Amino acid sequence: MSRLAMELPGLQLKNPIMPASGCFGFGKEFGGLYDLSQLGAIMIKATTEETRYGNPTPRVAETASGMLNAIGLQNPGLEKVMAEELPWLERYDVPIIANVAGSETADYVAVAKAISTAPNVHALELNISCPNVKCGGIQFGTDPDTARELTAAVKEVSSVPVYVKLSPNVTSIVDMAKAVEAGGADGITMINTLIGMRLDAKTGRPIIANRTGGLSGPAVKPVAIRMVAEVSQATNLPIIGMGGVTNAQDVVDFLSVGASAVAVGTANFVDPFVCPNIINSLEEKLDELGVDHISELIGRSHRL
Amino acid sequence: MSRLAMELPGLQLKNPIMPASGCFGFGKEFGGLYDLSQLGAIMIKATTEETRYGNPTPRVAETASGMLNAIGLQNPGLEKVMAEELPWLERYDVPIIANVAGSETADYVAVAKAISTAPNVHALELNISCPNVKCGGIQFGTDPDTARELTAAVKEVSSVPVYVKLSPNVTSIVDMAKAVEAGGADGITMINTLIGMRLDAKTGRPIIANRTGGLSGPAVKPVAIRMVAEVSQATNLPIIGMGGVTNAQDVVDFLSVGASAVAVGTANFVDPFVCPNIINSLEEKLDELGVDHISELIGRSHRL
Amino acid sequence: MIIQDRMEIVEHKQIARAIFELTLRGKLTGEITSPGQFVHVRVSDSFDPLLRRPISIAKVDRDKQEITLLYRADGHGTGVLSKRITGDTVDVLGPLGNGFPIEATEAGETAYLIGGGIGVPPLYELSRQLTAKGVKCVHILGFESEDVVFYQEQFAALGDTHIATVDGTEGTKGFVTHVMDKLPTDFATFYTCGPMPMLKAVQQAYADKKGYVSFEERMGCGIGACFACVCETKDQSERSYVKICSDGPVFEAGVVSI
Amino acid sequence: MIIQDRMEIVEHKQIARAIFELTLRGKLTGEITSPGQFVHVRVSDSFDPLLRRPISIAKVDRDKQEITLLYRADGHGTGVLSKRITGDTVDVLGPLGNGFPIEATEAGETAYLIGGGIGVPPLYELSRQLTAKGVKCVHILGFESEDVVFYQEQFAALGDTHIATVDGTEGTKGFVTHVMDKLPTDFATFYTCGPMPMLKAVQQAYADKKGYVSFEERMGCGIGACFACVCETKDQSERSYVKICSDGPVFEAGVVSI
Ligand SMILES: Cc1cc2nc3c(=O)[nH]c(=O)nc-3n(C[C@H](O)[C@H](O)[C@H](O)COP(=O)(O)OP(=O)(O)OC[C@H]3O[C@@H](n4cnc5c(N)ncnc54)[C@H](O)[C@@H]3O)c2cc1C
Ligand SMILES: Cc1cc2nc3c(=O)[nH]c(=O)nc-3n(C[C@H](O)[C@H](O)[C@H](O)COP(=O)(O)OP(=O)(O)OC[C@H]3O[C@@H](n4cnc5c(N)ncnc54)[C@H](O)[C@@H]3O)c2cc1C
Ligand SMILES: Cc1cc2nc3c(=O)[nH]c(=O)nc-3n(C[C@H](O)[C@H](O)[C@H](O)COP(=O)(O)O)c2cc1C
Ligand SMILES: Cc1cc2nc3c(=O)[nH]c(=O)nc-3n(C[C@H](O)[C@H](O)[C@H](O)COP(=O)(O)O)c2cc1C
Ligand code: FES
Ligand code: FES
Repeated sequence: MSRLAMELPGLQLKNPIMPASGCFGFGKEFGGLYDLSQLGAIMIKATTEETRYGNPTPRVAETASGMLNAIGLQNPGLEKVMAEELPWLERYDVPIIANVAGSETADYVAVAKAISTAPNVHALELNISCPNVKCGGIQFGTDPDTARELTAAVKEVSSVPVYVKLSPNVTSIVDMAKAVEAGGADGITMINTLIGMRLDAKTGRPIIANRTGGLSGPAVKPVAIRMVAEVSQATNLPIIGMGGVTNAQDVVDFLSVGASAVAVGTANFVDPFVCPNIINSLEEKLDELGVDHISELIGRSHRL
Repeated sequence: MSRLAMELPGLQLKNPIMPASGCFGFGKEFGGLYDLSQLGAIMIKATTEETRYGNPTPRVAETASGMLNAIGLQNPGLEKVMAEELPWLERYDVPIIANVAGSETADYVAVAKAISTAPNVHALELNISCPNVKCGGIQFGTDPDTARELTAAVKEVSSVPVYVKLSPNVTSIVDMAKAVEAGGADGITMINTLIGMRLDAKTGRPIIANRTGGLSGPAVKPVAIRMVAEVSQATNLPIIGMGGVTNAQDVVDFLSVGASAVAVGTANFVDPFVCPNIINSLEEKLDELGVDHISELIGRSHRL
Repeated sequence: MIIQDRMEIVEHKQIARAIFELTLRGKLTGEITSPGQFVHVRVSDSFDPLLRRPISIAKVDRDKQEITLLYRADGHGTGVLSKRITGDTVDVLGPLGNGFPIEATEAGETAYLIGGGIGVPPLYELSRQLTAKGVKCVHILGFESEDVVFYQEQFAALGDTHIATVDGTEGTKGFVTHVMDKLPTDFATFYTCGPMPMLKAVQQAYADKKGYVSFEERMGCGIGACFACVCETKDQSERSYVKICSDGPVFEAGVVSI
Repeated sequence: MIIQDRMEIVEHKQIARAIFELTLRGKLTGEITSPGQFVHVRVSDSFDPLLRRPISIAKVDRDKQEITLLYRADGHGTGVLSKRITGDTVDVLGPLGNGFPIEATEAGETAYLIGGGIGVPPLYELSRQLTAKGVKCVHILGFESEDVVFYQEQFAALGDTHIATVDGTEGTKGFVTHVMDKLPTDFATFYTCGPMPMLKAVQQAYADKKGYVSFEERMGCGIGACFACVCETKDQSERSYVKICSDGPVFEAGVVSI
């Protein structure tokens, strides 16, 4: 077995690196830049039942070592994703994790049921944490009971394992993690973005038309690392960690605090080749650390 | 009246700029660098009833556009602060805001009662949000009921107005703000640090001996701005805003989302002259913005 | 093809107040297909600033493998960029987007190239290619004031060049539309790039003409993946949209709703 | 007095693997009072990296108003610093802390100066001042390997200089203690700076000698205000502590608990 291969519920990963949802579209643009079969997996853009246009622009604003976004779940809708985007991705030898979003349980269930039957969708990522839409699931992301129930409802209809994506905008992320574990989640992905705002110096108004947006990038990495460390010690679920990953050292850090794989979001905008670059530098990193297989890193900071 | 003067409960500020608690000690070191009477106010280091040694070192770690700290409320204790630190500060014409910390209600009450009688202490800042001590008030900072009760207990004994310092590590900062308002708070200071962690690349262990620390600096400014915007629209209390302030534009931003004054923390380490530098550049900033008095900026982003 | 190139700074100088001319050398040059395409520049290797900056390609020299960027350093990222020195290398992603169609104007016809402020740069390469093909180019360029006017000689060398400044310190006082009002309308095509109000006014004034408009929007990825830069199209049948970065930045006049 | 000075880079060059020699000019030089003081350097004007870096003053030239820093560029901040070029200015805060007491050794007496790795730099200015005063300096300097040894000629010009390298590629194989074992103990004072295990070993070996030890700790402010850099003192009566940045970095041997 390769030194980088990793097995997670539903996922046989060549390596534990995958682009994060919303930062990679449905892969087409990056497919023009490199062979997507190199990736461990792909987390595709949030899919809702109906077509969504999303928020007015500006939708992004830069901040110190980070950025805000309020795209607003723009996506072509379940039908088109099933008919066009997923089939296109079949040309690559890479498992797809479908990010499922909605406004109420019924939406989530409908999308989960359908999309989980696509041949290349090997897992779902339940997006209960998108801060950028009025009715976009944030209520599911902050109340443990609601989260547990939604997880259970989706689990019931899904043909593939279900990962739940947690929001960092909560008092206790451990409570949320335990709730979705109780609801039957197969894994956790974390963290989604922190809610933030930036004003335009010239006008005094928020830059982002939606006023607030989700903060991502290197700025949030310390918060993400802390939360993954907490959750990995409080639940038995495998974690796909994310938040500010830009290089192989960041991957080592997320694994060290207990993640089993790592997603890369914002860094794809800074360097579109970041995912293959990280993958190519991982073995050297393992040599440096004197580690045979990457899975040995998982949780090592708790043992030290 | 000067274009920068601002009046808040208990505080006649020459200007709305003050160093944040824990980032300025008790003023002595900075007093060797410039005349502290230039400052709007000084928020002194957290004071507890007894002497505290604090956490083991390392106590700080740098992060992208920010830093983590886990000092652990090291301070000489109430008696010495009253006998030595506060009297020393009397040589300056500057109101002191005393940051009060403790482990349980009785401690807080004892410190608040005593320290509020010091002649130069014009307000208290109730630190219910320090993330770096096991019994350091974080429970008071995340539960609205506990926060309300503590606020009421401290209000009862304090001879000066009481500001409560809110933690950003909560699902709803508005709920916390409303709770302390209901408890009788005279104002709010926000935000304290976000809990984070950084690993040492060489050892794989957390750099900070306390494992987690509080994230501050420019990285957190978008979160702070968003939270001040929310709280200022949900309560009637004046807000002293902070989180990543490094220059006059940051001050304008915090006032624009509803703060009445601004505290500067981490930036004092990057540039020890940052407070007087900001103060000296504020009038020019007002000219640029075509504003007569700085108070006109308060909440302008809500009106735009 | 879009490539990531560590381009060498061949020359970097200030040419007007806060306006810089940056010449870069690298193989990315060979990938450029039309005037009006842009590059996404990482101004430093640090996380502050984090995101790339979109800058139009103002001139292409295929023989030397060089491109020229003209940009205004007034923000954080462009400020950092302006301090980079000759010999240094810069991480550039590009070429991005679809530029102006030179084939839309025939040799012998007249084209109006209307630019405002930092919308002027892409029109320079456009004019070079149009004039080389035998199109008569008329340049109408608007600026705030005389001290931020740039490249007027370069444009003048290619064709009639009219300058408007808001404060009247150079050329016509006012906007490009004040110049347009006095010019004949017997041209074939217009090409425009600049601030939104200008684009609107130009599109309105020449509503019956064939025209091409280059847009700006805040960007994340620059390659069409993040949906940061979408604009609604005029065709509102099913709320359709375009991405400025990958569908644009240049669109036929009337397509994007402004 | 501590001042903030925008110092000019007079010279900047690599002198060993990842080791740089940086000469800065500015009025801060006039404020330095003792060898072993340090400066707090802001390596760039961006927020990444955010904090200053503490670096010892390795040499002071009052006439030229110049100081020399010797540093290892292996982390993020020192990496950025290493790319700054001559003519640029750097934001430096200092001088900070209390250095080595040269008055602790009389003219004619012998002092052992024991340094390890990036603890070596402050010993150079110390040796210059001690030898100028007539003290006989013996230098015992430990490094990882031959390719990171620096300033051995400069030290040799001031007095006996013994090098130890962990891998034996230069001088004695092993640690400074291996050199110390073979040297007479008839010296008056020792001064030491280096990694904690080395400081411990030196303090133990010379427990009966008068000595001064320079410590390192991660810093926030560098001026004594943030309590990031505290160390417990040996005197545990009431858990007393010192701040490395403002009470130190140099303490009499035995004061700080290690
Ligand atoms: C397709 C295209 C071509 C462009 N060509 C040029 C050119 O040739 N010359 C030139 O000077 N400028 C050009 N611009 C505008 C230029 O991208 C912005 O002025 C620049 O990004 C501002 O960055 P800053 O560091 O100065 O400001 P900051 O305030 O630091 O920028 C913060 C963030 O906002 C974004 N941003 C701010 N203003 C704009 C804007 N007007 N458009 C898009 N993003 C913005 C930045 O990219 C960055 O992400 C172009 C923009 C686009 C979209
Ligand atoms: C009083 C004093 C004098 C020093 N003198 C020298 C010198 O003359 N030459 C030299 O090469 N080094 C010296 N050091 C060590 C030097 O400060 C660190 O190597 C440097 O700060 C590491 O920064 P970085 O950007 O390379 O690493 P990063 O990993 O980017 O550093 C991250 C953060 O950790 C801090 N940090 C990391 N390692 C250390 C350390 N060993 N000590 C203190 N802070 C650290 C940094 O200051 C920064 O805040 C001295 C340290 C102190 C406290
Ligand atoms: C532009 C943008 C769009 C995003 N869209 C989604 C989304 O549709 N669904 C989702 O679950 N997360 C979305 N995210 C969050 C990311 O998947 C990721 O959780 C977050 O950005 C933190 O990782 P990073 O710091 O590496 O970007 C988006 C993030 C960005 C920056
Ligand atoms: C080293 C350090 C020590 C701090 N100590 C305290 C403290 O004792 N009491 C307190 O209420 N806040 C403390 N804080 C939090 C700051 O007062 C401030 O709320 C926070 O740092 C955000 O502001 P900044 O980004 O400007 O630093 C501390 C912050 C730092 C960096
Ligand atoms: S900037 Fe990402 S889609 Fe256009
Ligand atoms: S670094 Fe702040 S007290 Fe020493």
